[in-house]
This record gives sequence, structure tokens and C-alpha cells, in this order.
Amino acid sequence: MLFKACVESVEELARHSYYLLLREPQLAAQSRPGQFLHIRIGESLVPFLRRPFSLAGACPQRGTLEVIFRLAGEGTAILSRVKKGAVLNCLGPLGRGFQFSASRLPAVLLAGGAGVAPLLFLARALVGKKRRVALFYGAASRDDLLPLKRLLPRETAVHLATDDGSSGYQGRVTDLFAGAVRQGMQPVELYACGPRPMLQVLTKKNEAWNFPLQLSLEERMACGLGACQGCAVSIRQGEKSTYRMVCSDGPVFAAQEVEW
Amino acid sequence: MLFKACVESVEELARHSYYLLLREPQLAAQSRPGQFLHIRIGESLVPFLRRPFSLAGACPQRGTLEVIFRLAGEGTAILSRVKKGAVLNCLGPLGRGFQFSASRLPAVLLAGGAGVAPLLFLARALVGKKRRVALFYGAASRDDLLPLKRLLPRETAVHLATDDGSSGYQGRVTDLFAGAVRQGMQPVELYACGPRPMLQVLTKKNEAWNFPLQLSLEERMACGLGACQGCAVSIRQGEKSTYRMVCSDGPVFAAQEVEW
Amino acid sequence: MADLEVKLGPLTLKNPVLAAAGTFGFGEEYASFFPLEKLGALVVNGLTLKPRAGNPPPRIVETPAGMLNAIGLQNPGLKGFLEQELPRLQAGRVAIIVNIAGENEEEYITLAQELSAVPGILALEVNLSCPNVKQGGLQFGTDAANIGSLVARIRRVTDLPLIVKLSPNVTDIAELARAAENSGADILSLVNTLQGMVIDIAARRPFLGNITGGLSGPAIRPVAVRMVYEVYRAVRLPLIGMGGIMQVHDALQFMLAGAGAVAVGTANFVEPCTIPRLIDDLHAFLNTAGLSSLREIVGAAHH
Amino acid sequence: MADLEVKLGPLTLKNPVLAAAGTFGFGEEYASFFPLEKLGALVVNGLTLKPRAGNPPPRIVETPAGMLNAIGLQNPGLKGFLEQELPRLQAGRVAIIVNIAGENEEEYITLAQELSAVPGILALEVNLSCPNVKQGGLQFGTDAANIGSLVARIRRVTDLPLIVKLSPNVTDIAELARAAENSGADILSLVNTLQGMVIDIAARRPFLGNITGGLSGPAIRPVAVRMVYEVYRAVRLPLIGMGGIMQVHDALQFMLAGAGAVAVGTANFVEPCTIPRLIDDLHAFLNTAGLSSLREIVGAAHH
Ligand SMILES: Cc1cc2nc3c(=O)[nH]c(=O)nc-3n(C[C@H](O)[C@H](O)[C@H](O)COP(=O)(O)OP(=O)(O)OC[C@H]3O[C@@H](n4cnc5c(N)ncnc54)[C@H](O)[C@@H]3O)c2cc1C
Ligand SMILES: Cc1cc2nc3c(=O)[nH]c(=O)nc-3n(C[C@H](O)[C@H](O)[C@H](O)COP(=O)(O)OP(=O)(O)OC[C@H]3O[C@@H](n4cnc5c(N)ncnc54)[C@H](O)[C@@H]3O)c2cc1C
Ligand SMILES: Cc1cc2nc3c(=O)[nH]c(=O)nc-3n(C[C@H](O)[C@H](O)[C@H](O)COP(=O)(O)O)c2cc1C
Ligand SMILES: Cc1cc2nc3c(=O)[nH]c(=O)nc-3n(C[C@H](O)[C@H](O)[C@H](O)COP(=O)(O)O)c2cc1C
Ligand code: FES
Ligand code: FES
Repeated sequence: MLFKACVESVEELARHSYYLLLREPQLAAQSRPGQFLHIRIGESLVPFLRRPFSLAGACPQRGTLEVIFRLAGEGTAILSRVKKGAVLNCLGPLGRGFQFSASRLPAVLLAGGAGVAPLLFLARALVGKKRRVALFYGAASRDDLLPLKRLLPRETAVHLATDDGSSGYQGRVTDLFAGAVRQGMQPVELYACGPRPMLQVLTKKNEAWNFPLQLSLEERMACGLGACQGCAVSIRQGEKSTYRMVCSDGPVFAAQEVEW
Repeated sequence: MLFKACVESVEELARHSYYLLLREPQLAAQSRPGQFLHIRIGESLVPFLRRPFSLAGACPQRGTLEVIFRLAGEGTAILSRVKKGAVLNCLGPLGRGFQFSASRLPAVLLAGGAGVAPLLFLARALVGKKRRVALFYGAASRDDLLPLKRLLPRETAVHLATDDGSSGYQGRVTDLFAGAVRQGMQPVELYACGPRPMLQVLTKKNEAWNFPLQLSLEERMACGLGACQGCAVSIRQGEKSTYRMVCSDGPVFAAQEVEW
Repeated sequence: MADLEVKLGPLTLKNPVLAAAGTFGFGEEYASFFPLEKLGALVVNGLTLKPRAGNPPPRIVETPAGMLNAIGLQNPGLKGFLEQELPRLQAGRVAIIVNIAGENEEEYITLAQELSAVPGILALEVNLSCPNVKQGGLQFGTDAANIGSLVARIRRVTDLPLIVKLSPNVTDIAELARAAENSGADILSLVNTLQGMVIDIAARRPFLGNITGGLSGPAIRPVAVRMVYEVYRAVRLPLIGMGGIMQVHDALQFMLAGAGAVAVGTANFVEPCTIPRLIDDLHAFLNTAGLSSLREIVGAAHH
Repeated sequence: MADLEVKLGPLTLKNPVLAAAGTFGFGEEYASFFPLEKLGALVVNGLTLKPRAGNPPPRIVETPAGMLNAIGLQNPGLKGFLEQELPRLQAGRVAIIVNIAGENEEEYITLAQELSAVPGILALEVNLSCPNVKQGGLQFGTDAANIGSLVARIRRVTDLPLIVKLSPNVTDIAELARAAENSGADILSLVNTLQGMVIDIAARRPFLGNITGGLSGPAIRPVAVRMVYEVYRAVRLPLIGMGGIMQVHDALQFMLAGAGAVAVGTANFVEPCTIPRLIDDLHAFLNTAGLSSLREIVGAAHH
């Protein structure tokens, strides 16, 4: 699971958001939605640790993998400047990814900001399984929204929210979705990825709706493998809680297990 | 003396040796042979300190500066990959450079390896002053020799030495020069730059010849300005010795002052 | 090919490169990268008598050329280790050293006693220096008298080679090293992490759930090498050096300073194959330098 | 614009950014980059009674995200300072703090006494912690009783604000901080460098002429922030924090941990205009955060 992936292209998709296309057929063949790559940024001691990025797509036919990342600090800044043909040292595919239930319920994907990345991969997989898919996607402003047309199967229904109202619903993506529920949405399966407060709010609201809800979480990581026990998240097990590792036990968890 | 110099070109001149052409008119106008630039390599924390490089040339007319460097570690590796148009954060011109005496003696320049860089600048300046100039230039092997034709005024006589005899005299450049002296060389002024053992041997041999001899020294540097007192070299002052700073008191010192 | 086997007092290792405690789990996660029998030894996760849940997240944060961790000794406890982890490791012919930490002296004694009765454990490493546990750990490790009495008591209950791991968060590490030596330690290992912290500017509070954490990685290497150098002059025991080793040149610094073996910690996170590459590079170094054994360079910086 | 003036006990500074001792010379070299009056204060090169030649080269070496130095307090001595350096600094209206180091207690006393008689010096900083001088320096700084008695004696001979600079190479920095507080220090500054070493693999010996050196720069920042945090809880004195500050976010970490002012050392070598940029960025931070003074964030990470 240590791969040298070749950079096919890097491209600025939206403000501060980049699209990275990698080629590594073996890695592509093994990757599932919700899994992630742990990428070494250069060979220097700064940035020191690898950086985790969800897979936004993987095509076993073409042997390619997609990553979509937002500029956050030095690591992502360097990554945004890699050149076609460069080789990236990647650990992957890591983590367990999303669970596919046997249910035929429509799937609703809720994305906040860069959290949309794994949901793009998931949307394609679900559409491939002939599931109905809707994406509720929120960002700060119009300029931060990814060009979804390119990235999603046509079958996906998209509902946008921006904090400033410059595109779609003005407000939070969780409120947009709550509105849809109030207007009588039928039972659905939910999958969400985004900033912690968004996932917390969603989990809370879902206590009333009680839809099946999977969350893709983020935590600071060192090894990415389950060895360092650094990326702990507190998980409810019956009456007790226990720490699970986001990298190896997740990053996807059932919402009702997660203790914030 | 803090400048943003624009990279005009980077080019591999010989095995592991690179030529860097910078443009920064003010800096070019102020620079003298023997002075150096203190270059920040990137904005990251590794490499941490600036890297000192002698000026291999400066052209006030064109506003350009030349640096010739050998791959030594991470800093020079990164520098070898900078692109035309990049901007380098440079402190300079630093140090005092070579003293030009009023004498009309022929000048002999002795270079070991990457130490040739400041002597190229010096050679041009001396030829400009109508001095007779000979360069004795040693390297490990033929592939390590810089293409001097391009870098030196035609008037300079060049004598080559390689450790393996693949080009010119087989052996040390100091021995090559000592041979020339034995064969009855007239009094000359000497300027040398190269590895420490070479400069030590030369200083020792020169005790017999007693030519005026200036050495360009290297020492680990932090500030490059004389503030940190890190780049000390022990200098003889009459009966006593005292520490002087390579960056601000040198890097050029009279050979008889230097205590090894 | 030059031989990398090393003898550290009563302990013989097939090569001098160990996986440092707490950074390699129980090996399972790395087994898909290379056969664990390649390891000079695997120092397994800090073990306590009872299972420990560890500290609240966030537990790690990157720092310049290093990282802070505040895992807090999350581990399955002695029983869990013996039942779930040890059999698998033994089946894989991994050389196992067990790193132990107690909440009090009794726990150290019990752990040492019980582990000594288990076949297939190569040595015990006593963690005197974990800065992330409230009781036990750090305070044991900073006082020479405490170290002396604890090590002496452990010595009485075990015949296994006894490695004492020292904390760098002290004024005089040589003094602590001498205390461990005089109380029956066979080998000293150093250093554990330096205590540090990062503050989250936006939140205006310490970033780690545990407030402080242990600094590891290349950032601390100069401090670690200095301590190995000092301890080498102070005691006659063999030393295992660690702190920021990424490459063969880093390992050689520790050996020249006096370490007979080295451990790799944080580097495993950055490059899972650091250890096998390091072993190969040590071979290559010996061959290039024309040396038949690493013994010739251990402590050579003191001559 | 928000006001950056800070009061540290008896000391008032126009802004909270100092140039750290030993990293800014006597200012001359930096005067061509920016007017030195911009500095919150310039802590001049560690001064001894008699001139000191310093340590043999090499004196510095780069390390991951940091450097080691073993300058060994090269300085012109008290008389040289008063005659050659001070008049120029005073003419430039630079706020001057003098960092003093003695080879024994008497020298500290003499230095403090004589400097107190000189007009135009803002404060004294007592360097208890220079690891590069054989006599004096380090050993004074690692023992609470020594610190107590020395600080008390200096206190008796000077009315200048008295800053005591602490070493990080200790088991319990809070104890030393309390000793300094109880003996009359007005302000504490921390940290000095961590003792470290680099070994030259090719030569098989320590790289620095002095064998060991002091580690500074971003590598040590987590350790330094942790110590400021600990000392803030232990004493009521104002603190000057330092260790690896390069940017405004680094400085804010120290302030949130409890430092009323910060000093910039090694960063001056990397970027000579670090200090004026930091001052501008602190202004910008206060304005963006809607704060009128830094007081509101000093120690805020403890709430
Ligand atoms: C499982 C997982 C999947 C992720 N997928 C994506 C994705 O698809 N697209 C995307 O833009 N971002 C994603 N992130 C966040 C991404 O890892 C960080 O933005 C990135 O590491 C920042 O690196 P930096 O050097 O630019 O920032 P810095 O802030 O300088 O990084 C400093 C340190 O903090 C860590 N860090 C910073 N932000 C985060 C974060 N949000 N989560 C975890 N660690 C962090 C870095 O890894 C590094 O160790 C994911 C995180 C995790 C854990
Ligand atoms: C006044 C002066 C002029 C120089 N001119 C030239 C030149 O024209 N061409 C050229 O190729 N080299 C020159 N050097 C040497 C050059 O500075 C080093 O090769 C370079 O700093 C190595 O950086 P690195 O990161 O590649 O190597 P690393 O070895 O990784 O560097 C690590 C640290 O050691 C320092 N260092 C390494 N080698 C030297 C050295 N020989 N002298 C001083 N510091 C060193 C680096 O600056 C850095 O701080 C000069 C040095 C000095 C002091
Ligand atoms: C995540 C992590 C967990 C650690 N856990 C332990 C432990 O349980 N017991 C112990 O003695 N040392 C522990 N350490 C310290 C390492 O074994 C090692 O001493 C230290 O990290 C320095 O080496 P390095 O810089 O190569 O990581 C841990 C270090 C890290 C980074
Ligand atoms: C080259 C150099 C010389 C120093 N000289 C002194 C000194 O004379 N007195 C002193 O108290 N501290 C001295 N220090 C320590 C600094 O003042 C500062 O405490 C330390 O470097 C940590 O800060 P930094 O990481 O910003 O450099 C020196 C540091 C360096 C790098
Ligand atoms: S990152 Fe190491 S266990 Fe998850
Ligand atoms: S490099 Fe700082 S004085 Fe020369």
C-alpha cells in the first residue's frame, strides 16, 4: 500500500480549491469511496508528516485517482504547485470508507466545503448501483463552489447553499436539508462530510429524523495506519465509550456512535 | 542590502555544478570580486538558514549577477531546480572581497573545485585593469571541470590539474603551481579559493616563496552580517590571535594572518 | 557482507535497529510493508497492568521538523497483550521487547514479574519518562533516588535483560543514568520525548486535549545526541539511542556518540519502510568504510 | 491603530518585540535594514566583565528547523561596551537592555553595579543559562538556591528593572522561576537555548569546536511555549517569551501562554526584517481581532 503515483494534472477548480489527477493502476483498482490517501509532500523535513486526503474518485479502467483539496497551509500550498509528471509518495487506500447497505432508499449526501470530495466518489458509486442520489452542498460563497457538473454523474440532483447567498439557498447546508425534510421528504440514507460543527448539528437534527447517517471524520494524523493511535475519536459502545482511530476504524462512522 | 533577485537562468555546467544568472541592477552595481550573496532557499523552515555563495560575476551594465555552485546538500539541490522567473531573496553584496594592490605584478589565481567561482569574477576584474592573469584550476576529474572558455576573458592563461589525470596535470593544483615556481616563475601576486586543506598547503608552501597571497575562506554562517559571531576564524595580530568574522571581516584574508 | 549483529550486555540483536516504543503499535500495521523479523527488535507499545483508554483528542500536532503526541499510553493492558498480541508476534518470529509503565511502583513490579514468566520476550524496557500520564511516568523519571529504588526492585523480580528508558526533561541526565546503572539496569535507552505544547491561536487554548505533549522527530535530534554523548561518558552500560532518526547518517551520529543500537520512532509514520532501509544503509556504510562491525564506531566521537 | 505599548512590572516598552541577546550584536549590522528605534528593546550581546574571545570554530551548525551555536560569549567586555557601543546606540535612541554573564557571582555583581551607574540603560537581563561557557553560566542557572542567592545579591546593587533569563535545560523550570521571583527579580525571560550537539560523520567527532552548543529556532518552540505556560502558572512576574519565533502566530502562542512580551533571536539571521514585520503584524492582528491591547490575550490560554 505504498505507491508512487504519477501526477497527470493539477488544476485550480475554484477559489483555493485544486483538483489533482494521479495515475497508479493498482491503487486505483483497490480504492473505495470514503477511503483516503496519505501523501508525503516532498522529501524535506518541513512539512514533516504526511497529509491525508479523501479520494474524490478512482477509475480502475484508466488507473487514475482523483483528489480535491483546499489550500490550508504549507503542505497544500506545495501540493498545489506540483507539476504534471511528478511522482507522489502515497500510502493508500487507507481507512474503511462508506458502508453500502442493501437498502434501496434514496441517498442524500451532505457536503460542507472541502468535505464534498469523498461524496463525489460516493455519488458515482451509488449511481452506478442505480441508487437515487441527491447532493446538498454548502460553501462560504459562490466562488468557493466546485464546478459540480464536471465532477458528478448527470443523475445526481444538486442543492446548493452559500453562507452569503451568492448562489443557491442563503444559509447552512444543514438548514437547507432540514427545510426539505420539513416539506415532507421520504426516508433517505444520509452520508455527510464537512467541518465538525456541521456534522454535530446534523447529528443533532437527525435525532428527530432518525435516518441512517454515516459521517466521514477528520482528525490530526501521523501514521494513517492505526499504529500511532494519534487520530482518536470517542465512540459510544452501549453504555461505555472507547477511542477508535479515524484512520483505520474510520474515517467513516455511524453518526449515533460518535461522541463529540 | 536585502534584494529580490530575478532568476534569468539556471544551467548545469559540469557534473553537479550549476550556473545561476540573476538580475538585480542595484545589487549588480554594488558587487565586487570576493563578495558573496546570502541566499534564502525557499520560504520553508528546512533548509533553515540562508546559504552563502560567492559572486562569480556581476555586470552593472546588464544588471546581472552570476553564481556558480556545486551540489552539496538539500539547499543546493533545491537551488538547482529553481526556474527562470523565480525570485530569490538575497542579502548582498556581503563581505569585503579581494584587495587590489597598486602593484603591476602578474596575478596567479589558484582554484580548487567550487572555489573557482569568486576567482572568475576576480580574473575579469584584473584583466579589466590590464593585469596579466593566470588561473591554476584543480578538480577531482575531467567531468568536474567547468567550461572555462565561456567564463573567463580570453587573456587568462589556464593551467588544469585533476586528481585522476583525466585532464591536465595529474595531481594537486598546488603541486602544479609549485612546479611552475620551481621552473623559475617570476614574482606574482596570488589569490586562492578552495577546500581548507588546499589553502593550508598553499599557505605553507608560500612561506618559502613569500608571494603576496589572499585567501577566500569558508565557514558556517548564520547571519552573514557580522551580528551572530558564528563564522569565526582565528587571525594572528602580531603576537596575539583574535577571532574575526568570515562574513564581515572576510571572506578574503591575507594568508599570513590566518591561523588554521 | 559485514555483520550487523550487536551485543548489548546480555542482549543480542541481529541488527542494531529497533522500532521505538509507541510508534509501531504491535507491529501488525507495518507487517504488510516488510517482514517484521527484519527488525533488530520491536519494542511494543507502552504496556500498563490494566487497559488504558488514553487521552482525549486531539492527540497529535505537527511542529517544525517534529510532532507532539499525547496518546496517554492507550493500550490493552497486560492481559490483552498476552492474549491478543503476543501469540501473533511470536508466530512471526519477531524479536520482542516490552515497554512497561506503571501508575505506581507496584504495577511496574507486577508487570515485570508476570512478563518474565512468559516465554519469547527478549527484554523489558522500563518507561520512566512518559510525560503524558498523570500518575507514574514522568515523576519517576526525573529523580535519581526514585529511579534507583524502582530499578532495584524490578531487578529483583526479573532475569530478563533490563532496559531503562530515560527522560530528556531533566537537568542532569548523567546522574539519572548512573542511578539506573547502580541499581542493576543492563542497558539504558534514551531519549523519550521532550515535553512541549502548541497553542491554537484561533481557539486561544492549548491545541492538544492533554494540554502538553511529547516532542519527537528530527527537531529533537541534537538534544538526543548530546544526551547519549553525556551518558556514554557517565556509565559503562550499553546504550540504545533515539530521537529524530530518519536516515543512516542520523543513526551514525548516535552510534558515534556512544549508542550500540538505535531506535526509530516518528520516522515510521513518515516512511513506513524507514527501518529496513536503514538496515540496508548500515550494511552499505560498513562495506564502504571497510569496517567489519559497528563496534568500531560506537563511541568513536569520544576518542 | 491599536496601541502596542506594554508594561512589564517596572519596565515600559513601546512595543512587545525585543531582539534577543546574542542574536542582534550591538545593533549596528541591522541598522541598515530598519531604524533600531522600532525595536521594543534591543537586548545587547551577552556582556562579561572582561573581553572574551569566544569559542574555537566551527561555532554554528544548522539542524532541522533550527541551529546550534557555541559562540561562547565573544564580547568586548564592560569597558569596551561602554566606550565603543553604548554611545552609538544612545545616539540612535534605541531602547537598550544589557544581558550580563559572570564567570562567578562577583562578576555579576560588579557588572550590575557599574551598569546601573550608566544613564540610558533600560534594564538588566541576567543570563543564568549560557550553556557555552565553562565557568558560570549554566551551572548557576540550574539550581534554585544558586539562582536565589545570586539574584538577591544583584537586586541589592541595582535599581534597574531586573530580568532573569532562565535555562530550559532543567527538570523543573517553575521551581527556578519561583526562586528568581522570591529573590527580587522584576521580570523573567525564557527560554535560552537547549543544549545539543551534532556529530560530523566523516570526521567521526563532534562538529562544533566547543563539542556542544545551544539549540535555537523553530525546532525548540513547542518546548519554549510549554515552559512559558508552566512558569506563568507558577509566578506572578511578567514574562518575556522566546524560542523559535518567526511569525506573528508564533509570537501569539507565547502571549497566549503568558508572555507579556516576546524576543526574536535566530529568525533575525534568516530574515533581518523579522522584527519590524512582526510589529506590523501584531498591529494588524489586534485590529482584525478588534482588541485594543495585547493585555487581553496575555495568558488567555489558561482561562
Ligand atoms: C481522512 C481525511 C481526509 C481528508 N480529506 C481532505 C480532502 O479531500 N480535501 C481537503 O482539502 N482536505 C482534506 N482533509 C484535510 C487535509 O488533510 C488538511 O487540509 C491538510 O492536511 C492540511 O495540510 P497543510 O499542510 O496545508 O495545512 P497545515 O495546517 O499547515 O497542516 C499542519 C498539520 O495539521 C494537519 N491538518 C491540518 N488541517 C487538518 C484537517 N482538517 N484534518 C486533519 N489534519 C489536518 C496536517 O495534516 C498537518 O499535519 C482530510 C483530512 C482527513 C483526516
Ligand atoms: C563565503 C562563502 C562563499 C561560498 N561560495 C560558494 C560558491 O561560490 N559555490 C559553491 O558551490 N559553494 C560556495 N560556498 C559553500 C556553500 O555555501 C555550501 O556548499 C552550501 O551552503 C551548502 O548548502 P546545502 O544546503 O546544499 O548543503 P548542506 O551541507 O546540507 O548544508 C547544511 C548547512 O551547512 C552549511 N554549509 C555546508 N557546506 C558549507 C561550506 N562549504 N561553507 C559554509 N557553509 C556550509 C550550509 O550553509 C548549511 O547551513 C561558499 C561558502 C561561503 C562561506
Ligand atoms: C506517538 C508516540 C507514542 C509513544 N509512546 C511511547 C511509549 O508508550 N513508551 C515509551 O517509552 N516511549 C514512547 N514514545 C517515545 C518514542 O519511543 C521515542 O523515545 C521518541 O519518540 C523519540 O524518538 P523519535 O524522534 O524517533 O520518535 C512515543 C513516541 C510517539 C511519537
Ligand atoms: C548565536 C546566538 C547567540 C546567543 N547569545 C546569547 C547571549 O549572549 N546571552 C543570552 O542570554 N542568550 C543568548 N542566546 C539565546 C537567545 O537570546 C535566545 O534565548 C534563544 O536563541 C532562543 O530564541 P530563538 O529561537 O528565537 O533564537 C543566543 C542565541 C544565539 C542563536
Ligand atoms: S494516524 Fe496513527 S493511528 Fe491514526
Ligand atoms: S555569519 Fe553571523 S557573524 Fe558571520
